[in-house]
Amino acid sequence: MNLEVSIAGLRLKNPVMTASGTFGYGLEYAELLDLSDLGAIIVKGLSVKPAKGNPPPRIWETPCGMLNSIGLQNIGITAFVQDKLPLLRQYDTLIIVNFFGDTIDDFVQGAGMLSDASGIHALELNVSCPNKQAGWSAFGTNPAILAEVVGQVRKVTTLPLIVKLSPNVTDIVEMARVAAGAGADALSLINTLTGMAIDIETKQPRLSNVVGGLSGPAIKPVAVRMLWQVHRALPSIPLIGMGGIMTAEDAIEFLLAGASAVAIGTANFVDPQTALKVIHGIEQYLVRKHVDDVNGLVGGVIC
Amino acid sequence: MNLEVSIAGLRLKNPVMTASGTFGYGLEYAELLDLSDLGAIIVKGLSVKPAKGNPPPRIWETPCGMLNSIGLQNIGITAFVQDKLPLLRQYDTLIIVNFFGDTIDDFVQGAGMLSDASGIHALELNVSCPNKQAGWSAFGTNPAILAEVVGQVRKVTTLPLIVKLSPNVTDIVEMARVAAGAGADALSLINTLTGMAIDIETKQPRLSNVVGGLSGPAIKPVAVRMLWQVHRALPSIPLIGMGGIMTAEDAIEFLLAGASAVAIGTANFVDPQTALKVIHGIEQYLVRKHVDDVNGLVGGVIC
Amino acid sequence: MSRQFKAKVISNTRLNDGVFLLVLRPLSETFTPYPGQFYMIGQSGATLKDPLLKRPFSCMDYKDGLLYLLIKVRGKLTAILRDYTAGNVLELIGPLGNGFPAVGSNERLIVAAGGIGIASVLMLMKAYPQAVLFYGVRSDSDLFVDILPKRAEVYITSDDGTVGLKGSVLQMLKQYLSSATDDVKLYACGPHTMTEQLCRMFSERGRRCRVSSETSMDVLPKIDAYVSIEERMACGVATCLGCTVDTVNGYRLVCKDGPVFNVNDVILPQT
Amino acid sequence: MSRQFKAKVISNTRLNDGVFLLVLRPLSETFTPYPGQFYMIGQSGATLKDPLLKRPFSCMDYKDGLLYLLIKVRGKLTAILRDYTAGNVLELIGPLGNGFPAVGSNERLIVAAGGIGIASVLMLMKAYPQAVLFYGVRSDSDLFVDILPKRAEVYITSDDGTVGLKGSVLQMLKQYLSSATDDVKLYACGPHTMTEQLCRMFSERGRRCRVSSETSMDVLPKIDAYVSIEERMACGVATCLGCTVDTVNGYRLVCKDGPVFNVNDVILPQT
Ligand SMILES: Cc1cc2nc3c(=O)[nH]c(=O)nc-3n(C[C@H](O)[C@H](O)[C@H](O)COP(=O)(O)OP(=O)(O)OC[C@H]3O[C@@H](n4cnc5c(N)ncnc54)[C@H](O)[C@@H]3O)c2cc1C
Ligand SMILES: Cc1cc2nc3c(=O)[nH]c(=O)nc-3n(C[C@H](O)[C@H](O)[C@H](O)COP(=O)(O)OP(=O)(O)OC[C@H]3O[C@@H](n4cnc5c(N)ncnc54)[C@H](O)[C@@H]3O)c2cc1C
Ligand SMILES: Cc1cc2nc3c(=O)[nH]c(=O)nc-3n(C[C@H](O)[C@H](O)[C@H](O)COP(=O)(O)O)c2cc1C
Ligand SMILES: Cc1cc2nc3c(=O)[nH]c(=O)nc-3n(C[C@H](O)[C@H](O)[C@H](O)COP(=O)(O)O)c2cc1C
Ligand code: FES
Ligand code: FES
Repeated sequence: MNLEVSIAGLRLKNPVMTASGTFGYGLEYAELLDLSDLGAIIVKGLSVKPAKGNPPPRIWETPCGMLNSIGLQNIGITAFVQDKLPLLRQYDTLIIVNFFGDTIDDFVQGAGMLSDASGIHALELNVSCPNKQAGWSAFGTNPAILAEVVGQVRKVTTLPLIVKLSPNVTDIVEMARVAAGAGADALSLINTLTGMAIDIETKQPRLSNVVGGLSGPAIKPVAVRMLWQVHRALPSIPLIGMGGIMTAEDAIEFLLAGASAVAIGTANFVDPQTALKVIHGIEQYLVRKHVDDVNGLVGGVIC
Repeated sequence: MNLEVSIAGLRLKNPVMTASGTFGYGLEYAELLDLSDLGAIIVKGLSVKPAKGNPPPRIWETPCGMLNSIGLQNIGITAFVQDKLPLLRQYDTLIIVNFFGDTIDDFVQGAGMLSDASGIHALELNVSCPNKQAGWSAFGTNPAILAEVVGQVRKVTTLPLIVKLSPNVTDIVEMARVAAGAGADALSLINTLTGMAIDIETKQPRLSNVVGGLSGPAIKPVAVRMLWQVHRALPSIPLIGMGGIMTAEDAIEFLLAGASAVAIGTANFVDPQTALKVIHGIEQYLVRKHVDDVNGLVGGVIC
Repeated sequence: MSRQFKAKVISNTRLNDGVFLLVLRPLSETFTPYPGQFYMIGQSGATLKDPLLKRPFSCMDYKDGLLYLLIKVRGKLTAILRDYTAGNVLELIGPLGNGFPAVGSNERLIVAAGGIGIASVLMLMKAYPQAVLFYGVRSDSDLFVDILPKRAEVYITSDDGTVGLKGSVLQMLKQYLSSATDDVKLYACGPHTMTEQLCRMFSERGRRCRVSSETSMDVLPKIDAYVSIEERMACGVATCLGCTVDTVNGYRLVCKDGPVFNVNDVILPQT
Repeated sequence: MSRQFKAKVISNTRLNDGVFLLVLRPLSETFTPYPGQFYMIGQSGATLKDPLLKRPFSCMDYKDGLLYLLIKVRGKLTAILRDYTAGNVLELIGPLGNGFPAVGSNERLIVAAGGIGIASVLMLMKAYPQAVLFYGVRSDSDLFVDILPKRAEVYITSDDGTVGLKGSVLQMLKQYLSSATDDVKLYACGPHTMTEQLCRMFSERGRRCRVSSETSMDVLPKIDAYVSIEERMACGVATCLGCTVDTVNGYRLVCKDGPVFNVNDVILPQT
């Protein structure tokens, strides 16, 4: 049976990755599972300079989901490349680095630094964090700005370039088309939906940043829909599906909707073994359905 | 203690309504609760001609939410005015009629017919159903078309006009501004998020219409966020908040975020007493917090 | 008296791996259910939101103020209910729906049940002791005869032959009917495939279209056939408009216009 | 041996209206916890998604291979756990965090616990039998003395005076310390307000800023004070970056760098 998939020129031993920001720099979970079993690890979003992130409280659980306003806290690209990457490289899995900038120049500089490092297999461009300062969201919601940032980054890197789309848009297909047109080799979707919760006792927002990103099973129907829409409109660009995947059944839904691979996010917190269980469950499903190649599922929804 | 609120010139005995499409034409629940206890009833979306809606299956439960693709099945304005309205009028509550059209002319004709009927207290213009044919969503997502439909309807009715906004947009504040500018007296938000689910055994979508509207607690964080954004940007337009309200605590979150009233949707299915429990719970909260007017909560979030 | 009430679990008996019998005592006065009616049932206490919606379950029996439900584990809620024990409290709305129409004095009542469908026809069997039951199960362990009225005339089939005759309950029913002479009222409840086949066999259209077909019933006296239809439900009380079934009279709601429909009315989806 | 494991409920004892003692038997080999460490705990079986995330609970005790948790009902998960009975299975990750640093041989250990905070200091009390405990509760019924080591030196206060001295445990502690002469190591765990006050009282900065203030402790010998900090957690293992606490060294994670922090390091939010 074949579980191997290709995305943007990468060959993944299986279609299951861990989503950025939910698996640290990977190493934190090395004690609990064999990282080499994963299709790929997408590390926490990095920036040129280390970032402090937002003040606490930063998380709040909502019905079947969670809000986070981490605000892209990270150790910076230099520290990652020096301290984490050499350790990560020892595992037999692909390393995808999620990164962002505050300005287009920042994005370009970051992409350049990451491209110079060795042992990084692909870049995931994050234009879709709901926790940054006002105005930043334009990278992920304004088509012209999206085209600009993707195009500029494309020029400075030969690594496979994945663009991670924001779901907080009217027309996800348009954003996908723009990103693909500007040079993305693959797309990740979805990032978190912008949400908010209020403590009615103190009348204060549950997050110090007021708004945060909603993730987890609650958003899965929105994620599956967007993935299906983009796949239908742009069948040739590979998609990495994510948003609320807890089980193999959830992952298969994304594959059928058109994802070539999936990423496990919030579920890692609930159960760090989720990715492995999902890989195993996909395998069992293939056996049960007499399908001998996981690629046979991709886009297989009948409608 | 005062529970009365005013919205768009209407005086509601309390700020709790039932949301369109989740309470039928009101009468179905008359056996289970006293409709006169409600602040208002917003009836199922009506159109000039009766509409058949989408083929089954039409609903699917998702984590802490549900997808529906009813497709605005309704008995038509004429039948409603003749058969339902006379019965509904007997209750001491406000009747708000949610309506829609397939074309702008349809919207205008419907608004005209409803304005001629007696016993309707306000209209809720529905431009935000995710279950209509392709292209229809432009009413709720394209600012120019939204302005046009609201403006045209405004011309033919002197009833208070509430515009119900779609959450499937990049910039909810812009849509709110456009609707207000075109003559809306109040805004309802949010309608459902567009979602999808797939049965991995049959590989078919769970809904025959493929996509449907996601409602219930899952979407509450998105709804609270949008409501807060609109209230902050346009503090003078009254807002009716909805999306996942199950308890008084949820309702109070919306009031603090800036809603002048709330509507109970999916929760009616779970427990038809929800609206009454929410009214009671708001009362208890006011007592506990020593607030003697519910209007004192509106927009009270501290941030 | 309200159609919305809470009920306390009196007992929960595991009948096989997946099926259990739940006996409930309503905590307030309730309406008496008719055969074929159902209840919307959910967990009590709105603090937990998964599963969110209530689910429909047939009233299997109602006696001495106790409500009997026969439930098969299918997903989220049924898995939770399986683990309920005496003292747990549930929320219900019901009885709902139309139930089976009355049987005429000149008619012979024949009942067909497939698998867990037995839950919806038991009250009917008790109301009409002369009724004949055709009861099909997958296997021995899926057969629940203890719950049936003692004197009932029952014909049993199983898919694997471990109990009763091996084969389809509808084939046996057809054979039985081919020798029948008086007018028959047929009530059936079972899995989707059974309902579908039944509609094909007994509807006027079915008979017209398939005069020569193996499954058609063109030789018989008058058979007035009804099936209980399953569709996903959110409200159970005709407000969500979710539980649509297509009929010759247009879309109808399973919760309000059904769950029992005349086979002549139902238009089954093409598959 | 893994830090992720399942455990079966051996017993669940209700100690008062809102507090219960859960005894668990890990179903696989686990690491031995240090005083002050915690576990992330969630329901077993990922089919139900509300509550979604695991929650942190201190290891109250660990003996004979059994894990003891003292839990107070606060919201969704704790309400579910309260109703757990012998045989229920939970999923855990742990032991996690740094726990309390070791006590020097020339130091006197003083422990302060407020309410349910007692759960996090009990192992410490057992490890250092000479330790003195200051234990503040709201009321009589919140006091759990049976779980304490028999010979421990304990000073009790209650808000309403129903047990021990009426008043604040920190006031009593302060009074006690004002007559102390040797070096003191202070470990504390309690509600947010207590933690905060403690940081104010015992941090270098606190002492500097408030030499004249009522709550400052400027008269004492060396007091090396540590508090256990609570923050919302999603992962417990430093991957979500959710459990931030501000310190003089920048943001730190409660799950990895804590939950125990030196009072000199913590920067409390202004409120
Ligand atoms: C009028 C009526 C009477 C019924 N009577 C009984 C009965 O007496 N005993 C019994 O065991 N079952 C009965 N059912 C079926 C029962 O409603 C479903 O088994 C139940 O809803 C499954 O809930 P769940 O949370 O366990 O499954 P879910 O987790 O919701 O879903 C599991 C599977 O069950 C299917 N399902 C979900 N909801 C429904 C629904 N409303 N109708 C049909 N299929 C559904 C889904 O398609 C899914 O594949 C009846 C259904 C109807 C419509
Ligand atoms: C290191 C650590 C050790 C702890 N040890 C214990 C213990 O031994 N015994 C005990 O009873 N409790 C302990 N707590 C607190 C416990 O984690 C919370 O009571 C629990 O998370 C509440 O879960 P819930 O689902 O019942 O409440 P929820 O429904 O999640 O929320 C109810 C309320 O609890 C608060 N809350 C939720 N999560 C947390 C959290 N992670 N930390 C603090 N407050 C929270 C929320 O702000 C909310 O107001 C500890 C917390 C931490 C951080
Ligand atoms: C705590 C947290 C931190 C995250 N950080 C990042 C990040 O740094 N970069 C990024 O692109 N996405 C980030 N995400 C988004 C996830 O990668 C993922 O797209 C999203 O959570 C939806 O998937 P899920 O529902 O499975 O979690 C973060 C999500 C969470 C919950
Ligand atoms: C079954 C169903 C039918 C609905 N029909 C309508 C409708 O006819 N018109 C409309 O404006 N909104 C309709 N809605 C949207 C609700 O009024 C409400 O805006 C939405 O469900 C969010 O609230 P909730 O999460 O509390 O359900 C419908 C929602 C559901 C679940
Ligand atoms: S279940 Fe809602 S209309 Fe039938
Ligand atoms: S709980 Fe996730 S980083 Fe501490």
